[in-house]
Amino acid sequence: DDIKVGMITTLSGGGAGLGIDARDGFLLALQMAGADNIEVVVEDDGQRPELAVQIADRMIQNDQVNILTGIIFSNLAMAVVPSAVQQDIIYLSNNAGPSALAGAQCHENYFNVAWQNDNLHEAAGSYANEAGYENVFIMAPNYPAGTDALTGFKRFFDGNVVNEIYTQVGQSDYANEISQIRDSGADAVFFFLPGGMGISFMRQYDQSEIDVPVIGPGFSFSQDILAAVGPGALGVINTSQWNKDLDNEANVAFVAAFQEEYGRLPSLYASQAFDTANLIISAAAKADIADLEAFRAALKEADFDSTRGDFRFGNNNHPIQTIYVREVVEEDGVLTNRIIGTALEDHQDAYAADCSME
Amino acid sequence: MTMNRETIVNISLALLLLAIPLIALQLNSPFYVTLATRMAILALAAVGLNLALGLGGMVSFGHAAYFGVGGYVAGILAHHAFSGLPLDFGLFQVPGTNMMPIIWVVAILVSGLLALFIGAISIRTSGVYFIMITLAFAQMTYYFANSWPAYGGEDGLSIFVRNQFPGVNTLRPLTYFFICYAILLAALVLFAAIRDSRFGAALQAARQNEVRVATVGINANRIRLAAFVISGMITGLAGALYADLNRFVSPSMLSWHMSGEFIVLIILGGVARLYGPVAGAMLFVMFEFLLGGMTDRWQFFLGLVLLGVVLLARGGLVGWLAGRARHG
Amino acid sequence: MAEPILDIRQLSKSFGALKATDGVDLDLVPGEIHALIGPNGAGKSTLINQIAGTLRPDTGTIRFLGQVINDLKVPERARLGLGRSFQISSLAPEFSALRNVMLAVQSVQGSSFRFFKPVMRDASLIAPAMEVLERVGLAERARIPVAELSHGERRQLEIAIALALGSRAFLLDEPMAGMGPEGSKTLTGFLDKLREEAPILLVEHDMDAVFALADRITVLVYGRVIASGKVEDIRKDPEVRKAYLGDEQ
Amino acid sequence: MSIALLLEQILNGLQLGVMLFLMAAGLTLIFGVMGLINLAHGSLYMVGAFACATVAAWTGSFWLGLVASLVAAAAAGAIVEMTVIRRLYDRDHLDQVLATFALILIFSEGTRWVFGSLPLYLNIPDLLRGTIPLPGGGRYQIYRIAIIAVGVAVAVGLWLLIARTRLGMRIRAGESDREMIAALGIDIRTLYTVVFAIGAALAGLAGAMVGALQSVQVGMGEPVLILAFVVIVIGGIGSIKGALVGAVLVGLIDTMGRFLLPRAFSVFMDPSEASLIGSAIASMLIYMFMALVLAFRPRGLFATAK
Amino acid sequence: MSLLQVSAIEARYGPVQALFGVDLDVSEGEVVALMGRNGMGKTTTIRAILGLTPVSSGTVRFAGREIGTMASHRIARLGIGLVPEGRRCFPNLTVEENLLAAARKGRWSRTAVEELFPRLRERRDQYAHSLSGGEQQMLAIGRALMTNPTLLVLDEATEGLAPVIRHDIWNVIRKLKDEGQSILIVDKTLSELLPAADRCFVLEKGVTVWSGLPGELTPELQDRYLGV
Ligand SMILES: Nc1ncnc2c1ncn2[C@@H]1O[C@H](COP(=O)(O)OP(=O)(O)OP(=O)(O)O)[C@@H](O)[C@H]1O
Ligand SMILES: Nc1ncnc2c1ncn2[C@@H]1O[C@H](COP(=O)(O)OP(=O)(O)OP(=O)(O)O)[C@@H](O)[C@H]1O
Ligand SMILES: [Mg+2]
Ligand SMILES: [Mg+2]
Repeated sequence: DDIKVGMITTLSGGGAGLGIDARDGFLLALQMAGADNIEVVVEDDGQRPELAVQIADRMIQNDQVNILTGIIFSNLAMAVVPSAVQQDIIYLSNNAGPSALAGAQCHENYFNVAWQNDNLHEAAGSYANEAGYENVFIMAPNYPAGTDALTGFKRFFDGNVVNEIYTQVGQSDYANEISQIRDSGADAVFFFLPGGMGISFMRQYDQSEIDVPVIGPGFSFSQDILAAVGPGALGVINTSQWNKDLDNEANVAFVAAFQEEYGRLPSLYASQAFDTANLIISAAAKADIADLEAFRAALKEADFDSTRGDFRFGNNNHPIQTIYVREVVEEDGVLTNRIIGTALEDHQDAYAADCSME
Repeated sequence: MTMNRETIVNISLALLLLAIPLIALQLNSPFYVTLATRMAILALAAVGLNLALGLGGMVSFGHAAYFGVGGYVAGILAHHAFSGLPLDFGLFQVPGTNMMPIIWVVAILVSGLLALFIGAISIRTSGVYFIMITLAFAQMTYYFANSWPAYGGEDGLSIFVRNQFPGVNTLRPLTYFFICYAILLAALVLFAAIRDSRFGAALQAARQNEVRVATVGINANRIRLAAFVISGMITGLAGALYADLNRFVSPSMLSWHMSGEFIVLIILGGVARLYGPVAGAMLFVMFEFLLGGMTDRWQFFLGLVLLGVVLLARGGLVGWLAGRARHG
Repeated sequence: MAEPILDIRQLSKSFGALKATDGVDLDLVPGEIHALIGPNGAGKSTLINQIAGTLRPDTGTIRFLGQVINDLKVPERARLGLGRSFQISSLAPEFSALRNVMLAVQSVQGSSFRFFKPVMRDASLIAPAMEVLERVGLAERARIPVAELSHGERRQLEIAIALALGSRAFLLDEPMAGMGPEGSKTLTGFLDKLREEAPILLVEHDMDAVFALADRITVLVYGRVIASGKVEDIRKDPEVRKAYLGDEQ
Repeated sequence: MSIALLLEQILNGLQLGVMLFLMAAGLTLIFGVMGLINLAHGSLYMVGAFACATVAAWTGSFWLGLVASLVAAAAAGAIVEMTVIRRLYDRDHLDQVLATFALILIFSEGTRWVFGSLPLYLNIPDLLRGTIPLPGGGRYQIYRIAIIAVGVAVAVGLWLLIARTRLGMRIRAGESDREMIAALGIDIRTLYTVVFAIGAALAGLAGAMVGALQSVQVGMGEPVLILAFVVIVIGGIGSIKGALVGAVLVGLIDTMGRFLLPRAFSVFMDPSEASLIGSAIASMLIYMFMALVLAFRPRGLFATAK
Repeated sequence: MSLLQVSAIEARYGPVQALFGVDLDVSEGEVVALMGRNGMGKTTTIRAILGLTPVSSGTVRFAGREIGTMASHRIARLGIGLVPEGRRCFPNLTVEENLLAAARKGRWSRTAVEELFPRLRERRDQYAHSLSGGEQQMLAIGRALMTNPTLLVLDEATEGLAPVIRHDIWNVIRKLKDEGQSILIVDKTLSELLPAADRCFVLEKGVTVWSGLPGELTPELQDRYLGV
């Protein structure tokens, strides 16, 4: 049977850049594979949870989709995923990985093709050890993904946290925090501030002429926002499971095709959605969507060429993967990332043990 | 008995809302049942606001607070029912529940209490100050829900299985629609009764001329406060229903956009008109759905439509269909 | 003289350096019309506002029906039986004349927290309200929204409301203002009868009406009482002539 | 905690306050003077920021961008006033809320249509780049000090305009009775267009100046707008002085709350927990302050005579 | 030559028609009284002249120009000064600011007005909302004079004033008249109005039903049209 995929993603509002990249990456994969047995409906959730729920309802009830995917933000995923998977819909997460869905609430219909939320932060903690930092100032927005981030960092970081700050969601001025950083005597700053928040922070941090080095997760330095962050980002270390210079066949083809098709460099989000689409294609080749059990098994095999090289699922349907250390560099006048090392190899999230699935 | 034009319009609106899900099922598009349920619930929330805003002239820009609190009551009780752990208030413990009637009563009580607290402070102000202080209180609840980790913070809280109503299967969309529709009708009856009662007379007079009300010996602020509390209760009940519709609550139910949306519903439909909120909710949900289906830029066009309504079609849809309101 | 219903002693009120009311003594006895006159800005409205409760006096006492009411709020004073009309009329504009009066009736019945019975089918409200409207001659206009009533009709309506409140004393601030000769005549006749029911403290610049109606006159200048007494005495009082009436009277 | 840090935080509070004042001043002018609630004021802030970023990117000059922000915001304001706002003066607040809410949707989505969803960026001009030392060993950004200076200058200028000039009198007269001022021979319509444009220009200026600190993006005006409303309500609607005092209070309270509360809580609880709870309460602090002010002074600190 | 010429104007408030054909004229240097019972359309006529209520038919000419469709502020600038019914001082302005806000150059300056109404000098810095009723009335007259109008329009300008002050105001009106000021005046007190007026117009139900000299307004006519 044909597979019907509903993609709910953020195409308007502050987070639109992420959703647009995800959509483009996803569609690119289908196009490259010529997968005409997969039909996709794309809808904009406007980054509003109620709207996402409403769209999910409509896709399930009216369009009778088999698979949902696309959601960028954890809070929207939490709104849609639990009820969708209970209705025998398969949900493939191409971006958000809230801890609740990785642990006790894991579900056989839920697959995360990106990462569990803590992963990149854990890798940053591990990197901070390696770099020999002893006193680190850490900071994230006051919401669940933010607390997850700092918890993740601290889980791997062995040194001393000199100050731990929770900022407001959507905050755009960080003078307050920067003053505290200046005063703290820390030898590094770790922060998780997704989207516009990170841009504002980095620009202001640069303007304030502090020379404490900065570490962040890959999101804050992904291709879609580097240009806005500007030269202040140069040299910043960040962690990611993917980068455009990863040397594997799938990735080389992906980066070239993406640039060809859209005229810009792909971001992390594009790569994740691209992988998600390829995962579906690989499963569709092995099993019929009408036989849900078989299809799930096919998905779990993860038998596709991921842009990040090795990719497999753990017991909780979350990835076990390598996370790299990247540095922001300038290439041909464009800011981008370069891999400089490995932070964690074959890393699995901390919640897998709480999941009762095999 | 002869019916006036407004009564005819009202009955037609009620029947139309009832017809949508029935036709949807005929056409095998069950999603429209959900859409109609959404209309009924938003209408209910706006009926609540209409009591304060339409009759009492209290332009509350913070009714999302009661809506959200009602929603959280449903979410939290269901969460505890699901996990089996009681809510711990330190001195005593309360078990969760997934029975809708109990949830509704609690939602009404809690949002009523919140409205009492907020109202008692806000009602001393008037005009723009009132608009802003109600907004401020709603923002407080919003930030609180956002940063309070126990029930999910910004991620919100899922209700894994829709709560139960004795004797019926609430999981069937149509059944749930009927429940919401019946509650909406009940709220409309209540609204009409209040509007025509002595209390309503005092409330409406207080909107028109506060000094006059005081000089005939009525304490306008007590009347207003009572109306504000009832208003918050109705909106709170709507919030509980909305949580069950989405099987999810989150701080966005408390956001100022939500408060703004309620005001929009009322103006679209007709301020202080009995069926104004119903007409407004039907129109709004339909716009959102149709425009949203046609273009990603639907908010732009929604803006144009709203602007057109304010500038050209005063009195809202009901005003347009049924003529100006009469006050006996 | 009969026991006063309203008794004011040494009342004072300042706005900054301005003494708007300056040690005023005044009383109102049953059955009388007591006119309060004085130049513009003398403090008449200020005095009325203090009696009705919209302004707080700085010092002095206001006694009504034997009780000191200084600390009561506006609605409480109204319920005690102080009825007032405003210099600029103040009504619920969207309501009909009838509903405006009904509001007063319902307040008297002490029953604003009733949520279910429709007022427009409530004879216990409509009947007394209609009766009062009839008395002031507004019965035919009962169902007209106040916004569409003329100036004079609004004044009558204000008095109707005070009547419906069963007021034991009336404070009327320039009821004749803006009325044509005809309206003034009707109102004069009406007030003449009203005094039987409850005494009136009447602030008015229309001297024809004052002289026709008043039993006593008190003259206020710069917040002070400069004269008080029978109409004839006041009329002749040279100081009053100079400060207020002008010479040709 | 060092003196230097405290000093820096006070400056941060002031700078936030002054920035809010620029928004609030325009709002309070329009809001108090013309009796109009303009929710779309935040959109004018956004227009200013976008104009500045675009022109600065084109010409390479921040200063030209700044001029462009003033011109663009004023022009947008004037156009909006003539096409929409003008019809709302006699309406009640409800209609105004809805119409300007609609304007927000139009502005936001329209801007996204033209500029896309990605944030633009704007750099601080070379002249104001860098930091200066503070007593006690801290440093402070020159650009932020410049913002404080501009805000103070605007405050003085506006106050003089409203309280001391005949233009100011007419504006205030028009607020209480438009018809009457027209009947005395004043062209109140044009006057209002001008005032609206001035208010818009101030918002645009704020947007442009802040744009260089933060990112220029759709929706950037909304959080500021709500804060600006809080400011004028605390200060007393219609009062420029109130807007200034309110803005500085809000700026300081917000900054100090976010800075000090977590530290205060960490005295008796786990630092991580303290930081969470402290920042949660800090996010509500100015709203609590506003409720407190209004509970005691229902018309704000400097209510104008009505 | 006639300064103001109103011919057969009609006007309405929304659905309610208030004027059904009002004729009226004021010559230069003349004081004209506009009379009628409550609600007959005097105020509406004045509003129509100033463009505050739109004229639906008929013409209004002032100083040789058709002003029926002009914006209010332009009509006022041609030289009509209004003292409106109900005073309508600007409550949030001080007395001084009320006087200055719309002032135009000419014989009437702030000093001249304060001489006319010394009370206004005493209250110069007080906000108009806290003035007594009579003080507000004085301020409204002063404010109109400050625009130095060719035609002064007074709508119930003596309402609520103490007899002495009213007396003064009539003196002022007579003085203005002697100086050649044209005045259109509405007032309830015939005993004061008739001696000051050169000509009278009487409105009934929005129509001019009588016009003539004050002396011709016999007691019978007064009773019939004005209810005296
Ligand atoms: N709130 C206030 N602040 C300052 N002065 C005030 C205030 N209220 C009234 N006044 C002044 O107090 C004096 C008395 O005012 P009031 O209104 O009582 O006069 P009145 O006797 O009623 O005059 P009128 O006959 O003109 O109505 C006036 O000079 C007025 O300007
Ligand atoms: N704003 C309004 N809306 C509707 N009708 C109005 C309005 N103002 C006046 N009218 C009506 O227009 C008619 C003429 O009123 P107008 O005020 O011109 O009378 P007037 O002669 O000035 O009376 P008065 O002596 O009471 O001032 C009246 O019937 C009145 O009810
Ligand atoms: Mg008075
Ligand atoms: Mg009149």
